Amino acid sequence: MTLLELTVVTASYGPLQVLDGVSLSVPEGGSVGILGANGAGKTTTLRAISGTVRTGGRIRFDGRDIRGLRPDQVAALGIAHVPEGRGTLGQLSVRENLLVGAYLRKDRKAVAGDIDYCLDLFPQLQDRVGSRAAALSGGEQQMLAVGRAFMAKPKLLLLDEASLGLAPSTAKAVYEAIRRLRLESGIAMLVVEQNANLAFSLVDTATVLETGRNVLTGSSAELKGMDEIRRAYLGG
Amino acid sequence: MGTFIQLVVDGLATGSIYAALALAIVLVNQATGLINFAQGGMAVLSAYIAYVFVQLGLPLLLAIIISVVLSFLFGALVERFLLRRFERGDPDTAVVVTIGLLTLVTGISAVLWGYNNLAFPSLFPLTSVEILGAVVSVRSLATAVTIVVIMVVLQLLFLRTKLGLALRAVADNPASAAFSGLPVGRLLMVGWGLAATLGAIAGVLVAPQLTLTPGMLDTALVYALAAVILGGLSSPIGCVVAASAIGVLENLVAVYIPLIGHDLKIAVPFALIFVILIIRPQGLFGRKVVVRV
Amino acid sequence: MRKKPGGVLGIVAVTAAVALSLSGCRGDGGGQGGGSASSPGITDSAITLGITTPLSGATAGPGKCTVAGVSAYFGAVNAAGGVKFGDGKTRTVNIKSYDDAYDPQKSLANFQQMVSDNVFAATAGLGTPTNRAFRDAAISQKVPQVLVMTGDPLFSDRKQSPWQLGFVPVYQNEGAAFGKLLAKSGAQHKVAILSQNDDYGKGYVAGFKDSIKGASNISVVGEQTYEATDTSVDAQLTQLASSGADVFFNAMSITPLTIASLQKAQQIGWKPIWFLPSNTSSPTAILEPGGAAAYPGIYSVSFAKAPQSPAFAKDPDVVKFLDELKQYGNYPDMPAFPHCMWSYMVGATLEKAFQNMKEPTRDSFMTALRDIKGLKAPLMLEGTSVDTTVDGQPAVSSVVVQKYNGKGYATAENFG
Amino acid sequence: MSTAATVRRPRVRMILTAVLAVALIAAPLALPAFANQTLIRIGVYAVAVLGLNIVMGYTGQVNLGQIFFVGLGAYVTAYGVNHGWNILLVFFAACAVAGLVGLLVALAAARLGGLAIAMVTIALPIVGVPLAKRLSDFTGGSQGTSARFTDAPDWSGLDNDQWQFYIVLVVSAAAFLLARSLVRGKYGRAFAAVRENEAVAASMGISPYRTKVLAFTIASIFGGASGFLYLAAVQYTSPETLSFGHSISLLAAMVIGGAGSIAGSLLGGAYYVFVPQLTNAIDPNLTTVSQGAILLAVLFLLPGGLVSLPRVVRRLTRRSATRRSTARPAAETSQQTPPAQHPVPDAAPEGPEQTERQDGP
Repeated sequence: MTLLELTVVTASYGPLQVLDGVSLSVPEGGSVGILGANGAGKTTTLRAISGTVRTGGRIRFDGRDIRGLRPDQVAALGIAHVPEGRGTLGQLSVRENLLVGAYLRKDRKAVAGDIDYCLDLFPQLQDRVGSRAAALSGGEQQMLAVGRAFMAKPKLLLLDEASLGLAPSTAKAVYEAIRRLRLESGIAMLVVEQNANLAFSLVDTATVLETGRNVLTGSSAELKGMDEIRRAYLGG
Repeated sequence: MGTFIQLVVDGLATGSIYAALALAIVLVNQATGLINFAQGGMAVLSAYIAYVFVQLGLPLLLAIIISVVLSFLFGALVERFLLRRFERGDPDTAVVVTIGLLTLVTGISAVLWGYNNLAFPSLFPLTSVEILGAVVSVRSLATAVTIVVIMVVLQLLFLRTKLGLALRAVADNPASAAFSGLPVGRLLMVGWGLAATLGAIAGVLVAPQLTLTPGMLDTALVYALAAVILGGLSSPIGCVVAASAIGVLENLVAVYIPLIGHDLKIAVPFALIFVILIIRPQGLFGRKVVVRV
Repeated sequence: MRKKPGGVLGIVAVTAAVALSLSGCRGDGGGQGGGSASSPGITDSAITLGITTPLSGATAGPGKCTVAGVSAYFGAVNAAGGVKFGDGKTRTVNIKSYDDAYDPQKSLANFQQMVSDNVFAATAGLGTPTNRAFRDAAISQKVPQVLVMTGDPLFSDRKQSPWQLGFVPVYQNEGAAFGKLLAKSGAQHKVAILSQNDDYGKGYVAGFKDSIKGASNISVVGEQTYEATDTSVDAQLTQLASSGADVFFNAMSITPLTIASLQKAQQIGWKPIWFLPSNTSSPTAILEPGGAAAYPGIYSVSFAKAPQSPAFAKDPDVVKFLDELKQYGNYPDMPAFPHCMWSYMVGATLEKAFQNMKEPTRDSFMTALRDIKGLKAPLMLEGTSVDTTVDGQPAVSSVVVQKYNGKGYATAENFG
Repeated sequence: MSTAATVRRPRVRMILTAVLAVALIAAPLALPAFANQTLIRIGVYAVAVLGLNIVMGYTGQVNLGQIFFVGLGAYVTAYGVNHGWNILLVFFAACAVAGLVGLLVALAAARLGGLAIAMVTIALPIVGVPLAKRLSDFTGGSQGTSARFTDAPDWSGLDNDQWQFYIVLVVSAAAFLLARSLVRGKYGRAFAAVRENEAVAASMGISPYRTKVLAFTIASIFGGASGFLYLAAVQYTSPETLSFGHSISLLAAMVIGGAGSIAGSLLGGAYYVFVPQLTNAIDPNLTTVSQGAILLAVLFLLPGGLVSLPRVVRRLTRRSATRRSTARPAAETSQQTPPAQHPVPDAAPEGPEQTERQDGP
């Protein structure tokens, strides 16, 4: 059963067209990667889904056409976006960040339980619950960003460059926690990642973008083996 | 000694005027990340609206309530149709837009009601009571109490309610807040509406003392800004404490340090800011903030 | 990084726009005026006067009055056919007003605009710095700047200000009038002084102190100042109250602060005899809301009938004035500032000068204006008159000390 | 960049500049006096706005007190003229005193960062007004002080307004050329770096503190020069000259002209002078309303200031046709782009790495 389906999606920032017909689909509970060089349109594809860029084409989610909706409307349908640069709310405490994540939920008791789950998932955050997000290290902020997205109990998580700027060991820890999250919650994921090894540790299938178009789609196993892909897009 | 206490009490009363406006500035800053120079002008407009309804024969309290409701709508509309366009651009431009708004709103008040001082009725009597040998009017006392109540309500709103959390989240990073499903536009409108409401209350509280003119709060705005910076942009309690401290210190310095005197006492809050910011860059009570002045 | 949109192109475009719009401002040069010798701004059928005054900002209240009074006066005169000038021609009087927002730089700009607009004379404008800003320019261009609303003595010094004349009494005179009355009383009095920190307050205090110099029965026991922009003078009052003064000389020109002072002093139990200046002593706008009846006496000085005062409610001058103010002055309310009355008197004084000027020139106008003596302009109180013949004095230099009687004012011959 | 290519060509540029220079030199001889007087005032305020632009538009430090330095320069000029100093000495004193005070203020304020600069600069005009009244021996107190030194000498055969025009033209042209070479050179890059990101600037070997102090001092010097011109044009100054409201108007003029633009400063000066004249012509009783409405209308149509008008016009005229491929995305057209300080989508990877450095544990 397909959860998200993009059909020939285009997108532009003002006069600058960035997506030139991207198609992909994410099955329920599945995990799909978007690969490609800088400027290929990976981040823009995520932004097209969450409604932060003007788009054309067709975007269906959970049986609904969601193209043209505002970001908060998209979020309300069950898509949580962890943006590039993390997007933590720097002046708010860690706990408050998580509570903001649960803004749309009405089940107060379950929210408290989910905060505990997040802190279990990311133990580093445990003794920093009261401190402001801006005071966290980059790795902790990334964990908080993922935690905040999880707090919305989404059907689909959009994950943008979660390893960016992190020390390799930190990045690995973040991805391990996300993998655990996926296994335990069954949330579907659409993952943009520069680091191929990290990406393939999380996704079942992936699509490769080049100047705003899909050029290749396949399972992780297939793509991993293709040397020229590796050289051209994944930087080794 | 009697004079000293009287000066302190007088200073607190004056400080409460600054505090009223400062609270509205804090609210709009917490809710949108901006400093709104038009806050005073909008508060004056609200006071005029209440004045009109009083002139029409309505009871004062009802007139104030109507004005407060209208002010909420006005604030929300200003955000939606004026500030919305500038919120994501250069913050300097947005601040200048609030300056333009101040000019326009002041001008509208002047066109509709002229520049003459209008007597505004007070909710509280002018009779005076004695505290520690100092005399203070019930009006000043009630004003101060109202300010403290508002301060507590604001503090609770920001720190204990979901709406407060959402307002702060939107001010912090609107794009990111939207990813969690927060209706950014509506929350910004609510933030401006609430700030205008608070401004309206501030306006009707101080109008009996200052008498209504379009520029009624021009000087108070400068003091309120000083109080907001001193107290920390994120803290209602901080700005009320700072406003009171400014009011009191100003009086004491003017009287007991003749070299400064009444003419240069306005330098006191700024000297204070200077010293405090060297010690605590985030203000007395504030948390460290990246300010978008 | 900043974008650099065609800088040079922008400048050229703007320069062109500036030049175009400016040449539009120019009007049609000095080609006006019937007779060959006539000055700009006067034709055989009309004369144009300019007023630059604060019409916005903190001083706009009195500023609006300066325009309203003159407009009311000449509106009525024009409706009756105009002024018969000394050269035999009847002219209507046009008033052009300009907002300077109490900014000296803008008042100079307005004056330059007046010259370009062919204004015959500048008159009635309010404010010391704003009038001073274009005094030099008016002298060098030989444009009259007369009957202006400032108590600055410079404007009435003929040698230094050949094209100027003040209208209202210099501030010193008002302060001195009260001081003389106080000294005359013979009784011991301790005086506390509060004054606005500018030439207004300083002038009052200087005049007052001069007049009590020789009087051994009067001592000044406390002296404080405040800024015109202050929101409160509570601290000053508390301080002055502790001096034990029984007379309070309050040289204050800010209406809400005056009301607040009246309230505050009685709250803290200080009930001296008050002196208030002519422009902040309105019975209805200030004394009543301030609860002035609680004090043993409120003294003020004036030369104009106060329309708010019940004593003058049926006075024909006042009735006519209020009527014309509404009809021609675009000022429907009861005047809250005496400047409305003063500028109405300015109108009458100008009319007198017009009637006496033999030629349609600025020179002739100044000669005529400086030759008015004993003119009893409408609204003037018994005992005051316009006299422009005394060097060093403005058009009105005589004031009457008055005492508040609970409703309005009555002339006070003696103190106490 | 696809900015009007014709203007970019050096020869066209040179001809345009020459035409402009000739026009400016010839203008006062042809224009009526009032036009000259208006242009003179524009020059006065353009220099003040230019200074403000250097510290605020280029370096990103909020300055709400520029008018204080204008007033200071005017007072120094009046004092010098009335004490018979040589006029060049007066000019340098006006710039130097303002610059020195600016330097002292900046040395303290710049250490504290943006917020403190904003508050300290608010304090300057607010404390400056009563201070000017207090120091009446130097300032003439609340009655102000007059100084005439710009009447045209007989040998020139010029009217006063023409003579003043040339004085203002020389000083402001020098100021603009100086500012132009400043912001295009080494210091301009330092200003821009500090404006964008102080931490990055520091990593590039630029001291944010010293850069801010420099920018603020230069702004003060320009303020002092503007004060000199103020007195040349108005020949009178009083405490009202440096009131806080005018400082706010200067800030508005800078943003309306175009923040971070030399040409914008000139437009800002023109705005500062023209709008009160225009609103007076509309109706002197409605000046406040019309000034507010004009300010909002201009910013609503041109959020980038008047200087962006050619750009906006160009964009409108060929909106449908072109499609740029190399330019950076224009943020205002997307609906929910994050604030400017966030990394541009698909940006080079350096951005986040810097973030890591800043946030580091």
